[in-house]
Amino acid sequence: MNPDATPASVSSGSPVLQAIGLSKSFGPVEVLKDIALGVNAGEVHAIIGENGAGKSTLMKVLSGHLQPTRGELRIDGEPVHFSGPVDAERRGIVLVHQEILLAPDLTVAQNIYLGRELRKGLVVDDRAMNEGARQAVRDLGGDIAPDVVVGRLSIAQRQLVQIARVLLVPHRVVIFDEPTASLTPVETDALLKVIADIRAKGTGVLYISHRLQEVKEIADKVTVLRDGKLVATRPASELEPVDMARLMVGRDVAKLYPDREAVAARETVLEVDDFSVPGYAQHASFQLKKGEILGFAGLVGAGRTELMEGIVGLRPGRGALRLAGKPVHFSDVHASLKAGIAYISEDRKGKGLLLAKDLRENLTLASLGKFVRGLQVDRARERAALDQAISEFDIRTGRKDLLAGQLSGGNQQKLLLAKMMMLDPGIVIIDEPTRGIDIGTKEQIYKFIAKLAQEGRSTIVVSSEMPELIGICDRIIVMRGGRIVGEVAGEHMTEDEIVVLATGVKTGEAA
Amino acid sequence: QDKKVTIGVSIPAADHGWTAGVVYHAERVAKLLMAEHPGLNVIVKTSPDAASQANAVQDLATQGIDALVILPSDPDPLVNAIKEVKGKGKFVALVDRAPSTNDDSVRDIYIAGNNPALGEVAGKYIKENTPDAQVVVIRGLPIPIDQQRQDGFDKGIEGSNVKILDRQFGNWNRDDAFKVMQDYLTKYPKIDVVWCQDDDMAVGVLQAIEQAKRTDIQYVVAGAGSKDMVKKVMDGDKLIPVDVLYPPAMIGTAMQLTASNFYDQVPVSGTYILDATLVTKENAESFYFPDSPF
Amino acid sequence: MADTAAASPKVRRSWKDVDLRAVAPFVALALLLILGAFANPNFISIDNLLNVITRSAFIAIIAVGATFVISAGGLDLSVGSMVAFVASLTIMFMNSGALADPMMTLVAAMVLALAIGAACGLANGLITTVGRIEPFIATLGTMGIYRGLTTWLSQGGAITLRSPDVQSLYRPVYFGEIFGVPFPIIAIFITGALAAFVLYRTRYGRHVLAVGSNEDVARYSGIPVNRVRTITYVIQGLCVAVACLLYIPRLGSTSATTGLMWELQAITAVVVGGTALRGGVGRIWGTICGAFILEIVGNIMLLSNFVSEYLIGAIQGAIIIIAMLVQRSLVRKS
Amino acid sequence: MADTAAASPKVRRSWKDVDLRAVAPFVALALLLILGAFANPNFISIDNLLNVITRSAFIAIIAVGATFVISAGGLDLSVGSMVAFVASLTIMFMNSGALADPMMTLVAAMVLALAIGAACGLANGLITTVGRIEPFIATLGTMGIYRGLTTWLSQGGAITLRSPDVQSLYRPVYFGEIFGVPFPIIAIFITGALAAFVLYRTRYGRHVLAVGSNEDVARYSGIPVNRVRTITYVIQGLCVAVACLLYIPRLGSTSATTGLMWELQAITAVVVGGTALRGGVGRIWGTICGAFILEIVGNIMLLSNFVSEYLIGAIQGAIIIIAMLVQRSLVRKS
Ligand SMILES: Nc1ncnc2c1ncn2[C@@H]1O[C@H](COP(=O)(O)OP(=O)(O)OP(=O)(O)O)[C@@H](O)[C@H]1O
Ligand SMILES: Nc1ncnc2c1ncn2[C@@H]1O[C@H](COP(=O)(O)OP(=O)(O)OP(=O)(O)O)[C@@H](O)[C@H]1O
Ligand SMILES: [Mg+2]
Ligand SMILES: [Mg+2]
Repeated sequence: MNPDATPASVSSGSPVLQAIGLSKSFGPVEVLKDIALGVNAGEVHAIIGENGAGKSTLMKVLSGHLQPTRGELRIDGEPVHFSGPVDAERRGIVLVHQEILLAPDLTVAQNIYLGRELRKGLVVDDRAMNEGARQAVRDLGGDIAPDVVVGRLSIAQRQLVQIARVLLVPHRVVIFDEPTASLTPVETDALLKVIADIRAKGTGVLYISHRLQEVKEIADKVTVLRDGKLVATRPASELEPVDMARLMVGRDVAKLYPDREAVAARETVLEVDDFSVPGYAQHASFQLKKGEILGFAGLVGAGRTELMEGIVGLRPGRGALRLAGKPVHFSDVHASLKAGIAYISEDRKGKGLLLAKDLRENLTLASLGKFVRGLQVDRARERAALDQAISEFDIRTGRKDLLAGQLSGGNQQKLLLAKMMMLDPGIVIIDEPTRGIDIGTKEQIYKFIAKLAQEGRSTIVVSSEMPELIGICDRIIVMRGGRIVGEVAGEHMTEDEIVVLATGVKTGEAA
Repeated sequence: QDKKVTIGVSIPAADHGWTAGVVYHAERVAKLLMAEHPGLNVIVKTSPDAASQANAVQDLATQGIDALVILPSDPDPLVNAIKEVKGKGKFVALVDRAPSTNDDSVRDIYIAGNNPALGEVAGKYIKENTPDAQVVVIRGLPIPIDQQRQDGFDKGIEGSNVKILDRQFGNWNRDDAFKVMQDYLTKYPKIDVVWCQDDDMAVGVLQAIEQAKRTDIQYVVAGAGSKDMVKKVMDGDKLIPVDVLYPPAMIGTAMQLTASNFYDQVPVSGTYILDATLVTKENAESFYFPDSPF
Repeated sequence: MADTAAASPKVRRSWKDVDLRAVAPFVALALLLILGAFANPNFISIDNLLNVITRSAFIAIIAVGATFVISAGGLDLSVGSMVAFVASLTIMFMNSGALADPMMTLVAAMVLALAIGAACGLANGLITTVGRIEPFIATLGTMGIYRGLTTWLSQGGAITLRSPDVQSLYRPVYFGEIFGVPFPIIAIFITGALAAFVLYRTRYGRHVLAVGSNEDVARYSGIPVNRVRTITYVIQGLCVAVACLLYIPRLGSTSATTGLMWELQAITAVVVGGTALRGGVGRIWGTICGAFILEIVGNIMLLSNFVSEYLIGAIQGAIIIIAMLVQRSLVRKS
Repeated sequence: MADTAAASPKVRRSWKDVDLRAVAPFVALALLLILGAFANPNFISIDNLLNVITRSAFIAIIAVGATFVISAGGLDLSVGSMVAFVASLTIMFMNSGALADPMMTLVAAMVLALAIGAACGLANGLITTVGRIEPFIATLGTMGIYRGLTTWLSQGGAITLRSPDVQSLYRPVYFGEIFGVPFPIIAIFITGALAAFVLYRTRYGRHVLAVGSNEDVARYSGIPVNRVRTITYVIQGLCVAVACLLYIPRLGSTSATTGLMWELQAITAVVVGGTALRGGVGRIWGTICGAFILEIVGNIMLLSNFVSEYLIGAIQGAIIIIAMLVQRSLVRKS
């Protein structure tokens, strides 16, 4: 992106960035074991692995955010020691975090240029930075006003800002930790183009994703981690997504989406009639049937999240809601939970989990009432519930007394699911259920959602991953610009039809 | 015949018993004076600290006063504000607390209780009655009037065997005085006399002594002349044999003098120092005002 | 094998870590006790220690309430004035002679005090939650209101408990003892135990900590955030009322300066006790220990002869900072 | 088409939103002015208004410094005592007669005041950042220290500027005017303009807001978080020193009670001005407006004759709360 600023790559012999015998432990748990890895200039090197395999940890070590317990890093063959992320950044190694790290009170441009503001004399040059920021975001296929405060952006928009921010640093190796987890296909395509661009300019790229198709498309080399160990490094051309999945999980992942019998027409459990969330969603009407899985598709900013939040009482909304025919109105989540509707937020860190509290407290937070014995919360039962959740949801954790923030991203997602399911809701609204989830776990989650339907619960799935919606839903409602623009079901549930509805543009024109 | 006159009265906010007495008497006399002179308007304003009192003085001046009666919460910081008023040719009566320069460039009259004398009278009483006493002192807040009282006290006990064991601040606050006294009682196995220079603090001191059940303390000398303490003197309480008078009513005196400057055609000027009378069982009755809040 | 070897020191380490953070205030207290013993031999006499702990009761009990407010992410600056206000109204009720029987009067007055305290707390809570005003400012406002009303009630003077019957009946509540332990000390521990139970063992307590750690997560989990927060202020108000119940028999009187600056002392006790002001964590026993520390620092200063009376404030300030630094380094070293 | 329709109200909304939040304090000020005019016709006289604004200079200037500290996520409770400390030392220097020439003395004293203010601020900053102590507690500690030292310096009495030469030379700094505008008012606006420049236009200002908004992000962005924070305290110290320079000629004297509770007033001004205590946002002009509001509330109360003097505190508290409620509802309605 910034070719003049890119430090010239010196030799083509040794990798730009190389890890040798790298190990990392947190407390008693060894998360990375003896990893050897190299990134060459002009190469996209994908890292895949299950949730908790140690991918993010490895990336943090490579970019100076964490110090390795053992082992060595080399740049151009020379041993280096990073004193911190800033030091790594100075040497051209930059990381796009899995979590979003932006200052919510500053604007998009201010965030993008934070720490390296452009100046005119003594004064910061806001005009130039706004222009630069607008361009940087546009290059990524986004359109965000540079003077908007980041706190007002959606997760996807923040992710774009974060990527733009990192790419503006002079870089030799860019590490992307699940950059596309919260992007929709349109932005994903744009990002993949950008990655191809920087590769062409001689930058080395480390790329983490759970979307194996994407990996296949973009990567030159693929490294698979399992339980902190490097399982294999192969040229991408030799690997098909199924092979990758097998290497990751250690078994065949035959079928991602569960089989579901066609559901006979059933009674309506939730009826949404001309419902508006001022500023985000207008005049939405739809019905949810018993035992149904209803999908919501749309581009970033289509207002799906806000519509759901409006329905469960997290935002002020106007319009009629009927639950099993009875008109209801929720002024807060407390009320909607009581009525048996659980909403699982897309923002697991900001709105889902208490990162500084342990797993047990997180798990039972929403359903504490069930654990009260006399006046006290019964900790033994909480622990039993945690044990059960860990096995049921396959939460991979070395110790049970970890803090929620110490779980890997995917395992946090599973914990969040477990937490809301403790409530035993009749209607579940899951926003981006598999964001950042590995393929093996995805399979489990889909099974889980199917099981919900089987038990007669109704599910709304809001997702930006179209294959997933198509794979598990009975019907898919498509939103654009805050409005419901259509519904697809049966054989009409194809990516093409959805994209046409979501963008308002015929296929082929979209991009 | 009824001259229109406005008198502004600026006093500290009622933050402990004595200042509450000041407020009480200021309001009482204001009503009296206004009833007496229909043309007279008296505006009483209270302020919690020196800086806001300076503001209050400025605000009074804005309202067009002819005279200012002021009892400064802290005199030195208020001199400039008072001079402003005086500079505009208004009549200024300064009450109780004198700044370092206290002459007619600052005020027309000065009415004061006698701070050094309050200390001195207490000191003399201790010297005369218990010449070999071991005394603990509880001071007020670290501001000049407190210092003057301490100096007066030292002068009062001069030349005797009276020994001051300790001096600590009680902030003219009952709770703090209670704490300080508790600790004195822990620290010193034998205390003969307590001088706490203020009746409010005496309340805390008496409780601490009672709780410790100590019998070595012969008596407590407080000061100001609150109704509770004067009552104790009247009733012959062993621990409170006397009280040193420092009447909050002096603000009323100053207001009356100021009013007479306008209505009685007697130019008033100079300094009026009120005695720090020692209230004893014999004369206590004449200093007992059961209606006052103090 | 290698794993186990690596594991054991690590486990110990994290155990120590948690423990030390909670233990730090008690270590500081122990150090102070030793320091005090050197400063003045009378210091460690049972009598003196009982005195000091007894008079720390007000701040300790108020600070227990503040622990709730603070761990839910709030702040209450009005507690000092609330003490003055609640105590004044209670004394005025007892003086009113509404009930003839002294015992009845006393009981009714106590109930009244608790009710007023709860109401004041409720007002604070509603202003911050429903009115959505930063707690610092909201309670700064009510601090002015409660103190102003007290001044007005007392007409600037003192409000003194008049009936000698009630007074002698009430006196033991501060000055009385049970098995040689002064009643206020017992009150501290009962309050502490109750509070610890509520905060650590009940659902409500869990909600308080959740709200303080991340309000959004709490809201998305269906926790009625405003109600939880408001109730912390009510608890604070009740604690203030309990402190008042102990305070009134001590001097039998209130004035406009009663409880001045106690809010700062209470907050200091909470923080010295290891509760962070940003919320999400609450340490009841640490808070009580913090209140003891504050009172003991003052006591040592008065008992020792080294310190000019002018410098006491400065040294108290310095000791607070040093105590916090020691705590930090303890925790960090672990 | 549908897209544009959905987008445009959003944009309009957010524009209004931002605007009203910044405008709210000024609206409150205007309402107060109208209220004041009803309370007493003298209120809107130029003389009175100039008086009020002039004397709000101390709090306004201190609060400008507090805006930096608070928007970087800190807090400084020591500013009131710092005023006493800095002013006392400065007066003592002028009294010492170290320099014969009054003009030289004055200039040297001013430089000295700024240096002491900066040093006090630096101390606060280092204790909170390097010592890693919560700012609330750290500055509560230094509050005690500065005030204690002042008490000790003044030996419990007052410290008064003695030399009449220096005094008459210095007097215009508070009482002087330029084109009919009192000098302190000019000082407020110069300080405000400088501060706004630093906070909004320089890289340092940007970093202050970033640190207050999210410390981790700032650290990852290579911003020296501790240094940025420490400097905000130094700026606060300099602002305190500037306030002292105006304060000394006004009263010519300090004592142990100088600046008592000013910290609370300064923080209130900041919050009333629209800066949130959690950091990340700073509104310099709002802060100055907030300081005016506070002073005007007091002024109206003094000028009007309806209010019992005992109730002034209560009404001030109530007005602060009402002002904040009005602000909130203004912003919400938009
Ligand atoms: N600070 C920490 N303390 C203890 N354990 C940690 C810490 N950070 C991460 N872990 C553990 O390290 C392991 C690897 O985590 P990491 O985040 O690297 O996984 P990941 O491969 O990125 O997974 P995902 O795909 O879910 O993002 C997990 O088991 C996690 O619980
Ligand atoms: N606080 C806010 N103020 C104003 N606009 C906002 C705010 N938060 C979000 N928005 C805007 O609302 C729109 C819808 O938000 P959002 O992107 O979350 O919708 P979505 O359909 O759920 O998308 P996704 O879930 O795919 O990210 C976006 O354009 C976003 O910029
Ligand atoms: Mg990860
Ligand atoms: Mg969404």
